[in-house]
Amino acid sequence: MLKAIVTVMLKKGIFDPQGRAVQNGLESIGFDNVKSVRVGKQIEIALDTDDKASADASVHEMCDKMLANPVVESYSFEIKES
Amino acid sequence: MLKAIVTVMLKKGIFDPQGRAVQNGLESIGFDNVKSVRVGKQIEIALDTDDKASADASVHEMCDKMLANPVVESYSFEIKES
Amino acid sequence: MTEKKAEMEEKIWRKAGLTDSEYELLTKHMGREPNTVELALYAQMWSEHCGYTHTRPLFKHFLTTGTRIVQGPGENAGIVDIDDDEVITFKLESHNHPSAIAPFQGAATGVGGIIRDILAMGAYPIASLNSLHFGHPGERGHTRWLISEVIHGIGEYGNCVGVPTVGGEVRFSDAYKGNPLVNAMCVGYMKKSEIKKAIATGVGNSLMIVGNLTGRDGMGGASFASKDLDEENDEDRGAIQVGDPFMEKLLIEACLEVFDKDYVVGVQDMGAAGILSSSVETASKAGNGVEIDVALVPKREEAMRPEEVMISESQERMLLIVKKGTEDKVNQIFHKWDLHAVVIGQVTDDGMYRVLEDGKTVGEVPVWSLMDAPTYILDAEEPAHLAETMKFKNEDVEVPADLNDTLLKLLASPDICSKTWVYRQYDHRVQMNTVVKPGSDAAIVRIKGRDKAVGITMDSNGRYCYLNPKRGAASIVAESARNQVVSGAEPIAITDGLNFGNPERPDVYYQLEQSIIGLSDACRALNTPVIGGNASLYNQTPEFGSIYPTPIIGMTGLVKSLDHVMTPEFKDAGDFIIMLGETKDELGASEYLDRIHGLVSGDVPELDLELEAKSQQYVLEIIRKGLVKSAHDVGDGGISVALAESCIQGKLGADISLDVDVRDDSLLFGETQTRFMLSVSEDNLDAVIDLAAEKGIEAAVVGRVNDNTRITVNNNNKKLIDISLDACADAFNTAFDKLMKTSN
Amino acid sequence: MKWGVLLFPGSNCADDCFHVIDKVLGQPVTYLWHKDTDLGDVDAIIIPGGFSYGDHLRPGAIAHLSPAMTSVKEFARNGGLVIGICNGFQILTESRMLPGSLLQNQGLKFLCMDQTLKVDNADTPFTSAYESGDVIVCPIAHNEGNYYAAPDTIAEMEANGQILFRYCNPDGEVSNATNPNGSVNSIAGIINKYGNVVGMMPHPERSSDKDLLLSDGKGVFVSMLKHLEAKHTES
Ligand SMILES: Nc1ncnc2c1ncn2[C@@H]1O[C@H](COP(=O)(O)OP(=O)(O)O)[C@@H](O)[C@H]1O
Ligand SMILES: [Mg+2]
Repeated sequence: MLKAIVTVMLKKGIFDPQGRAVQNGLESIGFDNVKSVRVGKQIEIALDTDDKASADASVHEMCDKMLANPVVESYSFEIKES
Repeated sequence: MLKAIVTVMLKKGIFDPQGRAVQNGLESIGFDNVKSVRVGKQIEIALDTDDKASADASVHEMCDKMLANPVVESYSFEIKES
Repeated sequence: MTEKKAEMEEKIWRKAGLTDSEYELLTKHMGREPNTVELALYAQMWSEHCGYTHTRPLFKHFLTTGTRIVQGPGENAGIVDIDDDEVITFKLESHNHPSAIAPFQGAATGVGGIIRDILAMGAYPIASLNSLHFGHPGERGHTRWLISEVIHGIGEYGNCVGVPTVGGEVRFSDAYKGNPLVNAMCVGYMKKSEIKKAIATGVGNSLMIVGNLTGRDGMGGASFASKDLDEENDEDRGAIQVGDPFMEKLLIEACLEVFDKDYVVGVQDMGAAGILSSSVETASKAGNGVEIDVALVPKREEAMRPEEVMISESQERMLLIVKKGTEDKVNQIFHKWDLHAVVIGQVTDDGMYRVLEDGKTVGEVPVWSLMDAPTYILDAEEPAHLAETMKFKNEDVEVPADLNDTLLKLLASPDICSKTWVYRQYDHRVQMNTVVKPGSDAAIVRIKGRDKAVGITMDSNGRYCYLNPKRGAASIVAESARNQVVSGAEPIAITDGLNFGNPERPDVYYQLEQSIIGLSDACRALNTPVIGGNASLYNQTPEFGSIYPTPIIGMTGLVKSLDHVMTPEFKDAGDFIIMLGETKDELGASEYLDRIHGLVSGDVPELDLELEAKSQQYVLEIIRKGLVKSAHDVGDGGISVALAESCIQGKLGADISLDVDVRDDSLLFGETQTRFMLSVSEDNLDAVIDLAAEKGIEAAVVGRVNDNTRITVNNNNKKLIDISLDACADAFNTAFDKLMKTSN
Repeated sequence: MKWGVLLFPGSNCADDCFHVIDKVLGQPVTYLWHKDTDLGDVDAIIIPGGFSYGDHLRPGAIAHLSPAMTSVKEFARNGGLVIGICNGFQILTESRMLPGSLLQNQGLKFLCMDQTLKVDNADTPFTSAYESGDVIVCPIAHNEGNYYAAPDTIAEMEANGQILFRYCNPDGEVSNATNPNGSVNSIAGIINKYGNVVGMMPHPERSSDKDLLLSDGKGVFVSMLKHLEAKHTES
């Protein structure tokens, strides 16, 4: 059993209104050293396999096909034993 | 400059419909070794400080006050140089 | 790289999207060669999207004035009078290209953009609608993804910004497979005294930018929208704008608060070509010049070049022209809403458009020349397919053996079936003015505190326009107006969205020109002037070709009293059903031919605009007199579908018998124009029939509403349809859900 | 009897609530601003629906930390009537003034429709105009209305009669089939232990104006008014 931890974030340069709202929110309650905030998704996928290489390939494919929209998002992931 | 990477997930035991939908979606396009999926948030916070200890304390406080709702969510974070 | 491409790239103006002759013209205007900033200004302002280079000459056909018209085309949105010194303003806008690439954001920012047009008029946005066209889902998971993302995007934006989405349409044809259409419409309300204009008067007055920060979003969107959708656009993809409805909501509140004061002389929203087009347009209207310092523009990104700042399409921004000396007061109000209002330049008296960076001039061209985009009258040639499709005869198809089954298939057709799946995702009740929610013929939105309301509709029929652009386009206006009158509204005016393929193709230009003529004819006959619109050309892909010619009509009407509000569902068993209008042997262009026989062929049904106007006046009159219990137009799918819809929504059965000498399928499914189906109580039957006779309208009492849960249709004593209400309801109500669930 | 409608950036239904109190109930009403801690002399507070702070992060996550909410808590501690509708309910759970939390709808879609509700407890200041068991029509419009609380919390609330409304079908039957969003026990609205703070996802204000052909929700405001008037004559 392996576990893939996929992180999907808006690409750099693409406006992240959620991040900005969180930043303003944090500032308004007194956190004054916040330079910037970006909010993305973390997707944890439990995989029924022990083969890291094939898991790697298939998670890549999942990201390209479904988990991230390459027009606006970029992704990264790591694969762990679980 | 430090960067906090905060992960907020629904607590174990709370049904995650989004995770289920992603899992179904992945299955429908042919990924048949997906055991389960959970979807959460990743929040990247750039902090205007170099003091790791104080950063740690303040990110803890951010999470408790705003970034996570302890009734349904758990959080974890790490602090990196950026 | 092909040789042709290499050649294209050597000339910088070509890369910017300008032709050799356009380049020559602009150097003549300037009296010298432009620098990169200046070239970018022309490239944007002279694109089809901003300059209407191909459509402007055709607008002369439109009727644009009338007794209720306060503002015709030329402002951010048109304005019509709804009595009592109150007006409504409305417009539609396409977001086809962005939605094809990033459907969620593309559709969302489309909603946001049109709301700002309405806000720029000084109005409070009271309703949103959308017209959507997709390829058939089912075969390609991609299409289902597009549909669900577009609808999600519209919902997220509209719901958050707090403007109810009260109606629209969703239509399907493979003509839209590669190039979906997403047109959004918004309606605003204000008092006559509150009207604002997009004008930069008063030399020395300040230009202030309000709302969002400026980033590299939608870079070149205006010229991008004026190109084909093809593989080259991969690099344009970084350009996708992200909408922030929360910001927009604050912008609405803050702007309206500022408008209440006496600080603002002009307002313009920032749409295509951002700061540039908004400021050029306001300056040109006043005959003034402007100067803008890009260094003063609050930015989200670093190291932006001057031309990037000028043409950025970052969302949720507006330009205000404010009286000198009131800047701080304006800023205070925006500050209250956690927004900024920043002076970026001023109105000048020299007629020049001057771009500065840190006080240094980096571009300077005459304002008029930017507004003076060259226009093109191109060759028109009848599309080749018409010779073939016009040959269609009804005899080419057989009457289906099982008419009950045919009716069920039509009720489940994605064009006809219930769109609850769609509008359940839209908040259609916020603001508490929605009297008739989506699912009826027209949405009815009341004016709070008054005994009146507006009817709002959006309609199109690409198939009709493909088969007969002129009559097809006229039919859409007629249908829209029919939807208004059956809802108790008197049609007032329209806004049009011209969605077409590449106008440089003679057959597409023909479609464009003929559609505009058809629209214009109908608008004259029905007295619904055109008060604004939008053009989206180049809707085609190499893989799927050109879209159907798809003019989309947004119409508003006035409901003079809430007592006049009418809906299509049958109300009570025992009521009489009345058919208005003659039924002809017309199958051409119908949904039935398309869905059942797989034929997109034939001519569109005849349309007698004089009869149409007369019939509509009659229907409105009997509704206003309180003689009618339900009213529905007969549209897609013909009499049987109209009947079934009134039954399904009223949860009642009906039994009708006609007496018409046409084929069974023409009778049941044909789309002869200018027909209505009413239900009236026994008490009012004579009054309705007598008035019809008086007005020369064909009216037949065809049957009654009942509560025995079946729908039956007879013609010439032959039973054609005998089906359970439940079966019809199931087909109609579940089709869209099924469509979105089928996996491929 | 003065009512306050608390306004956050992104509140959408504030004007609607104001309209109902002002025009339908005919009572004095004022807006309260999220940045102010002074609530003035209001006798009841409505936290309206909408998307405070764009619903970014979680609905209510940013709003509940605003200065006005500190005062609202104080107001409630002193027995004042507070009702949170839709986003207002979310803000009240985020601020822990009400137990539980509102998760995303199980169907993952925003849902706007006219919903039937069963009145579960008509013996409160917010529901006295109804009878227990009444079925009313009250529109819903939300993306995060899936009420969740830990099982022991739910058991306690059920035992205390803290459930005010449940989603049901037009015949008043409560079942999974009539639960639009996945809420535990079809919960649509709840009240706190002390009986003065209510949160509900459905919009009673949207069914309070007969011109819109819906008026079942008006009972909520009428009940509150009755309670306030009774309290007023007592003192
Ligand atoms: N995209 C949409 N958004 C909102 N409402 C929609 C949408 N599509 C269809 N509707 C609503 O569904 C109902 C039926 O639409 P349609 O079949 O196009 O009506 P008609 O043929 O009378 O013009 C209308 O009330 C319309 O407003
Ligand atoms: Mg209709």
